[in-house]
Amino acid sequence: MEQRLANCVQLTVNEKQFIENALLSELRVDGRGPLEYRKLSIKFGKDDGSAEVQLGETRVMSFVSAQLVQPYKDRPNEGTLSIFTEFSPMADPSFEPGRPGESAVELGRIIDRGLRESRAIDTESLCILSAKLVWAIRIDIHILDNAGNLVDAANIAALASLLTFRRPECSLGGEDGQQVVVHPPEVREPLPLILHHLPVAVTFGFFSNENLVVLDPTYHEEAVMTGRMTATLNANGDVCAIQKPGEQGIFQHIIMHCLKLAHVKAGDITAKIKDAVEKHNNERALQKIKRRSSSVSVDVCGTTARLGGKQNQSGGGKDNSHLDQLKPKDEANFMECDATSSGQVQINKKDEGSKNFTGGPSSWYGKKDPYSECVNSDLLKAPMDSEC
Amino acid sequence: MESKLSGSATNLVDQLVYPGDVVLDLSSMTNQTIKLGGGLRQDSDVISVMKAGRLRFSKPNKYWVESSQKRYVPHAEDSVLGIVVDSRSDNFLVDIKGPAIAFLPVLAFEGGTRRNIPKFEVGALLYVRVVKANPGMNPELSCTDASGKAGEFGALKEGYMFECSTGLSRMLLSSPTCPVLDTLGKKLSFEIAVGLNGRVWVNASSPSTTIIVANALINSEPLSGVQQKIMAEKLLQRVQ
Amino acid sequence: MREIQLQLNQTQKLRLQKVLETLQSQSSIPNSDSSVTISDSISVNHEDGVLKGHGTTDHNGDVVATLCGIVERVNKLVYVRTLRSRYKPEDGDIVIRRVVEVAQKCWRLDINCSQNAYLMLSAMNMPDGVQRRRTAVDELNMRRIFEEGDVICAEVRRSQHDDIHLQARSQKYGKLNAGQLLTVAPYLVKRQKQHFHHLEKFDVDLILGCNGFVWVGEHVEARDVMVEDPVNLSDPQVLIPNENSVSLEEQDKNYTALETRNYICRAANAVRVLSTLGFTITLESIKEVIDLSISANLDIHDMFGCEFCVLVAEKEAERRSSSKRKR
Amino acid sequence: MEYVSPEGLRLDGRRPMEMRQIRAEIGSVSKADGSAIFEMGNTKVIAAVYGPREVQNRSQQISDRALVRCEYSMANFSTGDRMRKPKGDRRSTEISLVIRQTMEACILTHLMPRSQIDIYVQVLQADGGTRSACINAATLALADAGIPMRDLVTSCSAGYLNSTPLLDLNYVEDSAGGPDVTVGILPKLDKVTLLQMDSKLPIDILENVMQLATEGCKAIANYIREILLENTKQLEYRRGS
Repeated sequence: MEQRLANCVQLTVNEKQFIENALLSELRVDGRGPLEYRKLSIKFGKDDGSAEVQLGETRVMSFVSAQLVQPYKDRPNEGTLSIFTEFSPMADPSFEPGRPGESAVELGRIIDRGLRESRAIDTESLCILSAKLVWAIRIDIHILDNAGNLVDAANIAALASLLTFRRPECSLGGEDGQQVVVHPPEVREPLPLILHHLPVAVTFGFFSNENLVVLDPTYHEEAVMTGRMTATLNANGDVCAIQKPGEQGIFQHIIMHCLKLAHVKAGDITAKIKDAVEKHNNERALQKIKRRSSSVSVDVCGTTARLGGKQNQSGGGKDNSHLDQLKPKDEANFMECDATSSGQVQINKKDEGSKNFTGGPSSWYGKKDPYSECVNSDLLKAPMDSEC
Repeated sequence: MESKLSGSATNLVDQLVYPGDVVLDLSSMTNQTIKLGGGLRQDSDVISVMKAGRLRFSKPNKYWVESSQKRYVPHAEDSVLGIVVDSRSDNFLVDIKGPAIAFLPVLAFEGGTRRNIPKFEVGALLYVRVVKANPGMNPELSCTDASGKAGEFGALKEGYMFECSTGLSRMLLSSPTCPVLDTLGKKLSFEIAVGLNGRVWVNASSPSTTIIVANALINSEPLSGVQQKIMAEKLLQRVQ
Repeated sequence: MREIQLQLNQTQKLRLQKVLETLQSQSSIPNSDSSVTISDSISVNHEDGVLKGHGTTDHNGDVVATLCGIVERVNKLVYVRTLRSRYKPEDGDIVIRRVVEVAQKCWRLDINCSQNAYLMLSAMNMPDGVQRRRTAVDELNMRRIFEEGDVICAEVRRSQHDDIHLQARSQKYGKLNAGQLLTVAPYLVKRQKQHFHHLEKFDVDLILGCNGFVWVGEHVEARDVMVEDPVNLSDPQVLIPNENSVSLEEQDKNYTALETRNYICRAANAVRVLSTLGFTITLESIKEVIDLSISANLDIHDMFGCEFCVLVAEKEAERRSSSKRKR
Repeated sequence: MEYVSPEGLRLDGRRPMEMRQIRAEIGSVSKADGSAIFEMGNTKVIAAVYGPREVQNRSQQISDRALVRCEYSMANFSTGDRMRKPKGDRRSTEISLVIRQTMEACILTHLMPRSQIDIYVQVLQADGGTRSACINAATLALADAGIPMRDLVTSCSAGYLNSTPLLDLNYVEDSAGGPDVTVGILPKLDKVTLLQMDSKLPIDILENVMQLATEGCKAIANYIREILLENTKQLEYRRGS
């Protein structure tokens, strides 16, 4: 009982009153105006398809991965998209370990609906063999620090990681044209996903005083506010999803007003995301040139990257587990590389190479071996075949 | 290490010390009684450090380690800001950011009797004094000073409370008045209550003043005295 | 709409329809707008000043209902009386229910309201009937008085916002034995002067609990079930063997005659029929149904038949219209 | 696919702004404190309310208001393809949350401190608009249980297919992949409490679709009020004085 009381340290009455009173004079505790966003920064990981978003003090990390699977029966020509959320008690003591709680599920659903139902991702381009093999895109969203407005931060992180994700190119070969060849990134440049538009989530907070509306509520404001609405829009002003799950009633004209505001904000955020992605892509392109010209530079930039395939062979790996699954088809690949170069540099190179390729499956660990399940299945006559 | 030991402990005073550092060697000291405060431990005949921070010494013989944390370790006679989390028939349960919930007896008020028990709703903010802080027991609080007078203690109405590190609240309480408060106080009028447990309450006539003061204080933590002054002045200029 | 759940044939349907129409015409509701649903405005005369009672709230100066029910006005007070809802305790109500927990110095009873009620040990007449402070021994022996699952009849002593306290300071309260506990909607039981009834004709006791529980049981002269030897009570070790030896004898004493049992069932079914039809449950109405069933020479298990239900409904309509005429 | 014929009729013969037939029944679960069945065309849901009652898990007790819980589930036989659905999948968890917060907004929880109200809703037949039907059924059940509420919440959905705003989508229209707007309103206060929307729609069209759904909600609110009023009257007549 006491433990429970200690854990749920709540806002004092003073803070609650103050937050509302200050809002009456259009002031927020962190010095923002009611309709201002917090500082947004987007960082990208070394891996393609990983992004970390910091919104004020809220930090969310997102990682995109892809895997070849059999499509759903009712949609044989479309790749799939799934979103997984992880709310660790690390980020907020109120998150419970274990099964995802209600808020984690809701957050996943808001982002999922925004991306999927509005057809933001061209899923048809993810199809390789109709009714047999498509790419399954998986977005993992981890909350690292909760300082309010997780939805917006998570949504931006998901978009940023989708924009930087690269999947290996595939082509059909063999006598009957049914053999799938997955080209390792060294051979063919991996492909980005096709995104038609960027649905950006913008969250509003409502208070018991009907006239108060805030944008991007902080942790403390979330504790005080009595209603919340997340509108997901793209820069063109198309509404892609709205989530106002009950709570306090709001007049319809206020909702329309909020949507118009959200449209403007969505434009700003889209620009920010695009800027960050472009910057990252430029850097990435530069790195690539460097890597090809001088192996030493790779070493420098690859230090933080996860050592991928190397550990399979050297055996002293720290994250061997998830790469084990790749072994069957990667081995040949690595052998080739081994022959051409040596030592640390080569390892990194290989790592860089295999990463794009393995980026997907690497986070499927914990499940059954995905390759035995989908690639080597009887359906596919031809097993994976590297052309290295 | 040896050289440190051979010298007196004073060369470590006001220096940063880390867990495991030996501060004093009792064997080399001649029959001197010393008093140990938080973060120090007697290990046979040496005194070693248990937590990182600055070693402090006060005459004649007190030593302790001062550090800045987000949580608070209750200590008798500290003035703290507590939040009421529940009320029982004989105690209010108050959260003081410590390892255990603190008890505030319903009679621990000036002239408190069974008849006039104050009523606090859950979430009320109180300025209280720690009376007892024994390990293994819930700390006990009081809303009176040592002489039984209410003084400044009691519920804080309105205003805004923010949480900070214990280091910052100690800085705000230091004398002479810390530069940031000094600078702000010359231009703005506000009330402030600082709890040693890393909670600060600010109240002013207008919410904007409160927000300015609160943010200035939060930002001043890593700054030196001069920097604090500059920061506060800049802030005031921007406001005016 | 909450229909009467019966499988009726066409003529029975028509007859029931007619009864309902009669009941409607006889209803004492003065006009149709006295029944309200949630968010309906209640017309009030603001000049006289209004006291907003239960089930009302203020919306832009209007008095608005927050419940479905009947608007009642007592002087300046305006409140909404709900029909179907959980029991709302009032001081002095007679309630019946099971013990769910034996806690420190009290029993906790689920009396079908928003909270469990407390029956303090100190609010109980001790078995020895002596007024004294309750000792630790009494506390230890609480299970000898009431156990979890016992059906108890008690009176609401204090129903403040937080806790509901009961008391059983009279011999008529206490544990109920040898009978049936029936559940009806609390709004069907009206608060009256007398909730304990003895149907002498059938030697059956009837207790109408305000919380929607009705007890039909064998008649007990003075409710002395709890009276035990005070000496034994203070010393549990003596009591245990005692209890065993007594059990046979007690069984004999507790034996209920078949005839009485039949009457208990008949009375219980009468209550059930009234509850299905949604008629107020009073001593008179129960008596009437029992008499009707006997005069119709009906078996107990036939009392649920549609024909009988319609008959009861018709009788009730007749009774109400005649009583109205008298007035 | 053509969802609105040139004559302005939908697949099931309705006009674009026409709602399916609605039917409500109060008191379908005898054990519950309040219960209701709500039908919108072929969509049929049942709701039961228990409480306010003692909080079962005492650590969840809230000292100044009632704890509201909601469980939404879909019967295995409710959809065309009959399969066992795992309990507590993400969709049901979300809908449970949405229903709970919608109902919590209108229940006067502060009048029942330290107690608990459970709302159970189950979809018996699914033909689009289950979410709305569940909220309408829950409202009826709560009113039947005599739980004080600020206002009746009612909900209705609307969509936009073949450049036409359509009221109350059925399953075929719902799975066409077009926009689907579910609105829940407090009719007396004229406020929107629930608003969920999928797919892509420009803001000004959304406003029209939302307006249409709101009109639908109001129509349902009128129906629900009539049902409740009639129910109250009948109970009172039968009870007599």
